[in-house]
Amino acid sequence: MDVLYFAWVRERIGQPKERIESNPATVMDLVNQLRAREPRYEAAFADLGALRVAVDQELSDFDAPLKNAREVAFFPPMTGG
Amino acid sequence: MDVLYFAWVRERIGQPKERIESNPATVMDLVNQLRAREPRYEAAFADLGALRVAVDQELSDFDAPLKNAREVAFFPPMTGG
Amino acid sequence: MDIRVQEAPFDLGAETNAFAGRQTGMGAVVTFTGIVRDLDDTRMTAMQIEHYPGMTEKALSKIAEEASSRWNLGDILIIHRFGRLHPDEMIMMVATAARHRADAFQAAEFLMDFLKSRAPFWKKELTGKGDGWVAARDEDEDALTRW
Amino acid sequence: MDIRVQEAPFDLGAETNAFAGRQTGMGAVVTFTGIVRDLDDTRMTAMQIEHYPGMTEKALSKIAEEASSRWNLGDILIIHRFGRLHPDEMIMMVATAARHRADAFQAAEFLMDFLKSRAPFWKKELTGKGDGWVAARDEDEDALTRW
Repeated sequence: MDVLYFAWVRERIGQPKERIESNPATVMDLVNQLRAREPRYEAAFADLGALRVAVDQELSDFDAPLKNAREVAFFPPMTGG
Repeated sequence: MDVLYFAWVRERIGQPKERIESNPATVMDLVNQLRAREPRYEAAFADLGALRVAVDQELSDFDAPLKNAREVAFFPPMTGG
Repeated sequence: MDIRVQEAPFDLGAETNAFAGRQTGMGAVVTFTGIVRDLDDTRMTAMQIEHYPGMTEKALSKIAEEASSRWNLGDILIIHRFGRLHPDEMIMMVATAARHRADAFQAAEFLMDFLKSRAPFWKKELTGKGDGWVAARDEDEDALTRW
Repeated sequence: MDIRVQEAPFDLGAETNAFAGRQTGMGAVVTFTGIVRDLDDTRMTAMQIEHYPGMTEKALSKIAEEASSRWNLGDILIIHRFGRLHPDEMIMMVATAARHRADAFQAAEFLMDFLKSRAPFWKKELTGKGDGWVAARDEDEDALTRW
């Protein structure tokens, strides 16, 4: 599964994309695995209220299942237009 | 005082503009003077609900006074845009 | 504020670029363009637009000033044609510029609602079978009550 | 429906003319243009726009399809840029065509409201004193509730 980061999430984690070989059951499980890795992940995921998540390029929720997901992306609220 | 007609009011009366030498006190007095003239005026002013009036190029009412008015215009509801 | 009442065609794209280009610090530009169309399928060959020279300019200025006082705007452009127009020709345009999009949108809608029912223009549809004045629509008059 | 996500500038006037020109039987065309501006007077020198390739196009298509299903529209155009832009450059535009003006206006406002908060773009302001990500505004999120 590919995990993508955008905007300040990308900056805090220090990379735009990485490959995860584990199989987390939900987005929240993935977040917890990442948080346990290094302080930069903990900093990026400190306030989930300030984050949005997309699963396979569709906006999703932190309790969404990740079965068969190929791509998960984390980013701050969008500011298009 | 100049009296102007637009759209189908102009067509019914048969002219775009004429000069009135009388001094009607209100728009309604002017309408009644015109109605008394000829059938084409009566036809044009048959239904005042279908007409609008401007006094000196400002939308006005049929009971508006005409003291010092230089220009009165009659026309159907506007269809700009 | 730029208000033009003219018989000649205008170039929507060139006017829009020029309008947007002369704004400073405005984040939002909205344009509306009205196009001659045969909505009732009456095979309209042309539209004759009559107006009230003198009052037209005053009425448009008044409507634009009212919009400027209600919303935080950078600028307003109104172009309205008269004379004989053919299907698919552009009748008129408005453009508004504002710092925020809500002001630009609302002012443009306000301008259009008042232009429809308070600016002295009248439209006549010319068809092969006869000509007819376009009647004012109740919903256009009703649209004014929201402002 | 024409949706473009691009780094290159676009010509607002040319796009507007082309869009209006390819409509048939549409009486109303509305455009919205977003322009880089320094609202907070932070002396912004540039704006860096990041997006999520792949998801961006999907999100814009979904928003445009939703607008098409809600209003009686002839066509929709969306152009949104990414990369480094400077003050007074155009960031994006939408255009809508409809038989009646209310549909064209409402669809354009709907597109903008959803583009603001549901299309994966992020803006960073670059200034002499440091850079900062533009925060989403509560009022932009609130604007979605009206639809």
